[in-house]
Amino acid sequence: MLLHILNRSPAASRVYQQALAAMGPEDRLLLIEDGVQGALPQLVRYFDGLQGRLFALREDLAARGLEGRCEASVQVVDVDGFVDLTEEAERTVSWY
Amino acid sequence: MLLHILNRSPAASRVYQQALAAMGPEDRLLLIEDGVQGALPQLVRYFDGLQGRLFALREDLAARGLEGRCEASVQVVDVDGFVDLTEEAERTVSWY
Amino acid sequence: MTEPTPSDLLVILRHGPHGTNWLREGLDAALVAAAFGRRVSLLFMGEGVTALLRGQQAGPLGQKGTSATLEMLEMYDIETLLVEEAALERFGLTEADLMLPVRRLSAEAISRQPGAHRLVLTF
Amino acid sequence: MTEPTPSDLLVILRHGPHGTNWLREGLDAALVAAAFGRRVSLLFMGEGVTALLRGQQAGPLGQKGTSATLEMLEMYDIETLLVEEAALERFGLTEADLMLPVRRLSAEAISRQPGAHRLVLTF
Amino acid sequence: MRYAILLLGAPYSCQASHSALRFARAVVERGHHLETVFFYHDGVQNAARLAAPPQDEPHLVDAWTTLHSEHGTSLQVCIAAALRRGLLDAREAVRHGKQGHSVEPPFELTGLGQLVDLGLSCDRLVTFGP
Amino acid sequence: MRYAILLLGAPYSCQASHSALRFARAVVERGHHLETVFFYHDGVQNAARLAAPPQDEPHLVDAWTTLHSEHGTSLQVCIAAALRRGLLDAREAVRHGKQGHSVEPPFELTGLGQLVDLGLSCDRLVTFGP
Repeated sequence: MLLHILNRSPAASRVYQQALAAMGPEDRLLLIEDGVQGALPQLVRYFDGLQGRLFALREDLAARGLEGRCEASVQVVDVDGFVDLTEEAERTVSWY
Repeated sequence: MLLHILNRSPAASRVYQQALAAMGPEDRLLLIEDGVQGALPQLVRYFDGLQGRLFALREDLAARGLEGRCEASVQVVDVDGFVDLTEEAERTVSWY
Repeated sequence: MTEPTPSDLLVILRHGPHGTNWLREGLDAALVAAAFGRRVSLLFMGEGVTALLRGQQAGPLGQKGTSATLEMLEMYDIETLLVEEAALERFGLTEADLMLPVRRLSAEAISRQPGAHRLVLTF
Repeated sequence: MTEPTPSDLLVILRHGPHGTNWLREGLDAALVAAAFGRRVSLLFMGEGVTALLRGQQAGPLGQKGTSATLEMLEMYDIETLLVEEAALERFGLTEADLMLPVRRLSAEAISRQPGAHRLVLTF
Repeated sequence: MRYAILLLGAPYSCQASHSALRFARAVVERGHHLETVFFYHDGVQNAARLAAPPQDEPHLVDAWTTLHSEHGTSLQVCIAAALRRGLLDAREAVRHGKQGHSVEPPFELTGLGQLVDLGLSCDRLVTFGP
Repeated sequence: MRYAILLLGAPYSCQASHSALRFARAVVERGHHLETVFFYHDGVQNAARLAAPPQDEPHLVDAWTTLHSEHGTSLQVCIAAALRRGLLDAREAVRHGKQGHSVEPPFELTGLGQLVDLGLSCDRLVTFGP
């Protein structure tokens, strides 16, 4: 199981498509930086099929005023949770 | 009439949508740098509606091996033609 | 719909806060122009509409962000805040989610903006 | 389909030549790894497939580009060139348009690549 | 006509500097007056006097200097964008207590107000972004 | 576990440096060993010793130096990426006939081979891009 990390918004960049294409069936995706916009209810549809494997970084949501706006299916983690995710995954792959 | 300048590929970035949204009915669009990929037959459809107002920079096509591959409706200009286009337009707006 | 008097400068802001420096450097250009007596309009497009969200905070390392700068716009007489309506919809936002009053622009109205200003800067 | 022996390093190249330095700096990482005896696979995704187009030239100011570097890959024993099939189609390209022999990967095959390498670098 | 260029991309990271330089040369060859190249955002890196690119690549910092000496184009660098990116001339180095400097003439550190004036006073301002 | 970070974004242009620093601190607080931060592409700008950001913003160059002194994390900068972007230490400045330098210890200019070794020898390599 790998951890993929995405820092761009699906509303602005097509790179999320590359991340999705490269993800194995057990892999997880963590949204950071502008990527956390993907946790908004209107944008989370781009990540259909990742139920239970989609995470977003709390600090980046909070800085943007998005913390209370996330779709419930997205698991919000803080930076310690980010470290947890990297421990649990065999390796990480970043998409930017 | 304004000249809009786009340097990103419609295959990679959504910024072409912003350029199109901001263009008036007489405005022209010049594709430069990676934007010239938009002159390929498979990608030119993103610029439907710009017939006669869509240009691509020859030097950037040539460097990428794309010079002979453009859709015929795209007008190919060299850097002197780029200067011409800026002379003819009231002002320029860049999208990147 | 009556158009306000055209401004000298249209600054197009297409990036959200924190992720990059584009928003800050675009706002800086707008503030400087206004301080020098130019009439400035801001147009928030795409991801740029998230710059206006209520409830933004400093970054986790203490990065200031841009919301304090936005709150100063009125002091600089920058009152024309134009927002791409389609972008609000894409992000599921309404005017109540925004920290400042804005004028929503249809696609057609946006296409008239660059021609209505003497100078257009995109950030 | 038989899979080749997994390599140590997967370098994912997602940018075309000339527009940015990503392709060059990604290839440099691949060449260095190969020079140090590591087995390297390249995966061209999205716009990255245009890196392989025949007939590239120096830039108008004499910028070298990257096609000469690609021609050296074989000398460095980098022979696993993987290409996203969907990207070729998006750009309307066939293998005859490419300067080097490649292995086309379906979406499903791409999703197995990152797990099959000890290290993945994206450029 | 009176032209100005706004350059927002770093050299050796993206093509913006090459595009701007190529356009600049074409403008002056056409007989236009290229008043200023203004460097903002990552474009300020074009003023990095210590840049040592490979010898088979165009040397952009030198190329801007040549443009200045041959055509009198001023090379204006936004001071706020430059300081945070480590680009200081000798005077700013002293002011910030730093030993050494990374920007030198003909590049001049200047305020962002210059960009606005330039954009409104020239006939054409052309922006090259990353 | 042994961690390494690859940082590809310039400070004050994108959030990558902030994200990397925040992650670095969390990793060492958890008791992991953060062996190296490797700076490549525009990430090499994190080593710019002359950076003078506004005083109300985090000073990233100093923050990396603190991480090094408190946790022994080595700060490795790709030499090829650095030279073309104007980032030279004292030794490279002499070699290239430049007066002055823009990188100093604890940042070390090193080859790209180090990145590959690091990626293959550490338990985790986490990349922060622009």
